[in-house]
Amino acid sequence: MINLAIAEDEALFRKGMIALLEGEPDLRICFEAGDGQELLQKLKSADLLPDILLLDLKMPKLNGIEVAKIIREEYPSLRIIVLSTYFSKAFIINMIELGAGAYLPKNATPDQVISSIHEVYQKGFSYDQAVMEVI
Amino acid sequence: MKAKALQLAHQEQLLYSTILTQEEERKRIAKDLHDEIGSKLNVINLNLHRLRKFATEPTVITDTVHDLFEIIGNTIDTTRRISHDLLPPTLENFGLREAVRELCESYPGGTAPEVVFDLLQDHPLRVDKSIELNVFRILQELINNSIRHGRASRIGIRLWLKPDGISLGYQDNGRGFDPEKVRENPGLGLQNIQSRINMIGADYQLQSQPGKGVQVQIDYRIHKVP
Amino acid sequence: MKAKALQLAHQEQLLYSTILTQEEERKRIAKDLHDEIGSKLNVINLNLHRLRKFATEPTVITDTVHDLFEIIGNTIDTTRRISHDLLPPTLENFGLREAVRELCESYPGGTAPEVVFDLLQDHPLRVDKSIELNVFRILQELINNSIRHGRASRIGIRLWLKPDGISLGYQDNGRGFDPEKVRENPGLGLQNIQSRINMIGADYQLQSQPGKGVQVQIDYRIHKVP
Ligand SMILES: Nc1ncnc2c1ncn2[C@@H]1O[C@H](COP(=O)(O)OP(=O)(O)OP(=O)(O)O)[C@@H](O)[C@H]1O
Ligand SMILES: Nc1ncnc2c1ncn2[C@@H]1O[C@H](COP(=O)(O)OP(=O)(O)OP(=O)(O)O)[C@@H](O)[C@H]1O
Ligand SMILES: [K+]
Ligand SMILES: [Mg+2]
Ligand SMILES: [Mg+2]
Ligand SMILES: [Mg+2]
Repeated sequence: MINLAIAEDEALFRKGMIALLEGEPDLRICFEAGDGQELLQKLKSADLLPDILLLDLKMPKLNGIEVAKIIREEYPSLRIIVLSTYFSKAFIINMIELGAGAYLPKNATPDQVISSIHEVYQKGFSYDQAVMEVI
Repeated sequence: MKAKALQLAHQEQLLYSTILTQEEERKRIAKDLHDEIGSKLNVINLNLHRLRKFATEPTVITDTVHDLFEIIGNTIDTTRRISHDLLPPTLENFGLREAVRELCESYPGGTAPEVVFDLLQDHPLRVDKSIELNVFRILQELINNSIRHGRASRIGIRLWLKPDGISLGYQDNGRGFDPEKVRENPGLGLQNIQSRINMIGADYQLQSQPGKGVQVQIDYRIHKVP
Repeated sequence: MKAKALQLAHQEQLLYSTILTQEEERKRIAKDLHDEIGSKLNVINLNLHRLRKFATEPTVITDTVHDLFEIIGNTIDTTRRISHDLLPPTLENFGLREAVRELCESYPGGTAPEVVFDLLQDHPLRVDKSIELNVFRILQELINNSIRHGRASRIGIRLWLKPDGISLGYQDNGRGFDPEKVRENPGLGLQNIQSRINMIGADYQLQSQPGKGVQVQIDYRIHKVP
């Protein structure tokens, strides 16, 4: 069983993604957050740390870039998969430097997201062709 | 000599403010596009995946399509609003008279001020589009000020489309202000009005007193060289 | 006296041009929103009606969803492009260095000019966002000119991020021009550059000769009062 958390400010997207992921037998959503601050609070009070975080970049209060910096310090075992509309080199390289295991565009197919989750869980990273071209 | 130098420095500041305002507008639109439209499009995309995946379960389809209608409806509205705020299509397509009418009707009274529109004489001749646009922008700024500063409950607009030009009367019943004081420390709005007035070569008079509201008169004559 | 008056008239014209350009930009964005995004959203809406009507026929669903994916994909790309053109998110989030790098890489050579980026020294200190934005806008205009007027095949940009400021070297291998002649009849682009230079209080030098390309040097020092 892979435990997931998701931080995403667009509630409808978050709900939709959760619905899709929960359909997978080996995936479980521990918790969700609507911004970076809420995520950090929930991480702090969690009994069980999730294995993987699906992280949006543009979020109010604390954005995904700042969140990733904090996670690298405080929860180094937590793997990050970025799911963002921003898909330019600066964003991708920066997030990978901050330890992101995968970087997907927000309109990636659910199958891509799911296989990314599995790969990151097993290998620690999953860089698809689009990302490899950038880096 | 000194007066001219001062004027020059002052005009320079006005130019900088205009550039800054433009950059702020760009930033705001970029953000709106990203946050209000882009993010909704991704939700739609996600729901389509849901649809494809569950294409055999009628209840899932019905629910998802229902959700999709709501999101797409909102996104269409948002897109129209942003586009409309930038440049009302009525102005482009039907001219000043209809655009001003629409502007007035967008303030329905109640908590917003009531904006009363009065068309004095309506000559079918349409003036240059850029003239119409400038008059329209001036009116938008006047209304903004009446609401923000004057807290007016009633605004009257009298548009007179004449064979040889445009006359615009404007008044609000708000708090008013002392034009002398504002002249010493002017905002961008009134300066922008003045620039647009100069650009199109119109006559412009603003009168106000604290407690007495604001009255503005603008006269534009076709073929008057700016 | 006369010189100042001329300067004043000239600056007034510059302000008018700036306002006009802003209105053109608004119009363009409003049109893009309407024609490129709004119209696609309506197609999506229509297809949803199709989906709802044929919610029991899997093949119709598959086909419709397939069409929808294509439209929504395009619309997402368009939205991102318009938003990005207004203000590149890289500038906001990662600063001038990364934004300039991205700008350079967006010209891949081939029919477009090759834009070579050279980072001389990279001090991690970030200057004020509005300074970065102005330098970025200046660079965009310089590149536009090199392509449109110079037909340059190669542009070199040297960015030097120092502890106490920014140095920007720019050169193209295009047709060049006679700065004296342009001074008599200047365009909005170079004037805009000058305004932004004055706004941030930087030093600016442009050199060019017909057949010899264009060389520009910009130096900005932190805390220098504009
Ligand atoms: N209708 C009004 N009623 C009362 N006061 C007004 C009215 N219009 C203008 N003023 C006064 O004149 C000042 C200058 O107005 P102006 O539109 O130039 O700038 P602003 O509205 O303060 O800022 P900006 O328009 O740049 O956002 C206002 O701050 C306000 O004090
Ligand atoms: N890199 C360049 N190579 C050759 N000529 C140039 C270059 N940059 C500027 N010029 C000349 O200088 C003139 C003024 O440039 P400027 O950017 O001010 O105005 P413009 O490009 O003609 O119009 P605008 O920028 O307002 O769209 C140009 O018309 C061109 O003749
Ligand atoms: K599950
Ligand atoms: Mg977000
Ligand atoms: Mg105002
Ligand atoms: Mg130019």
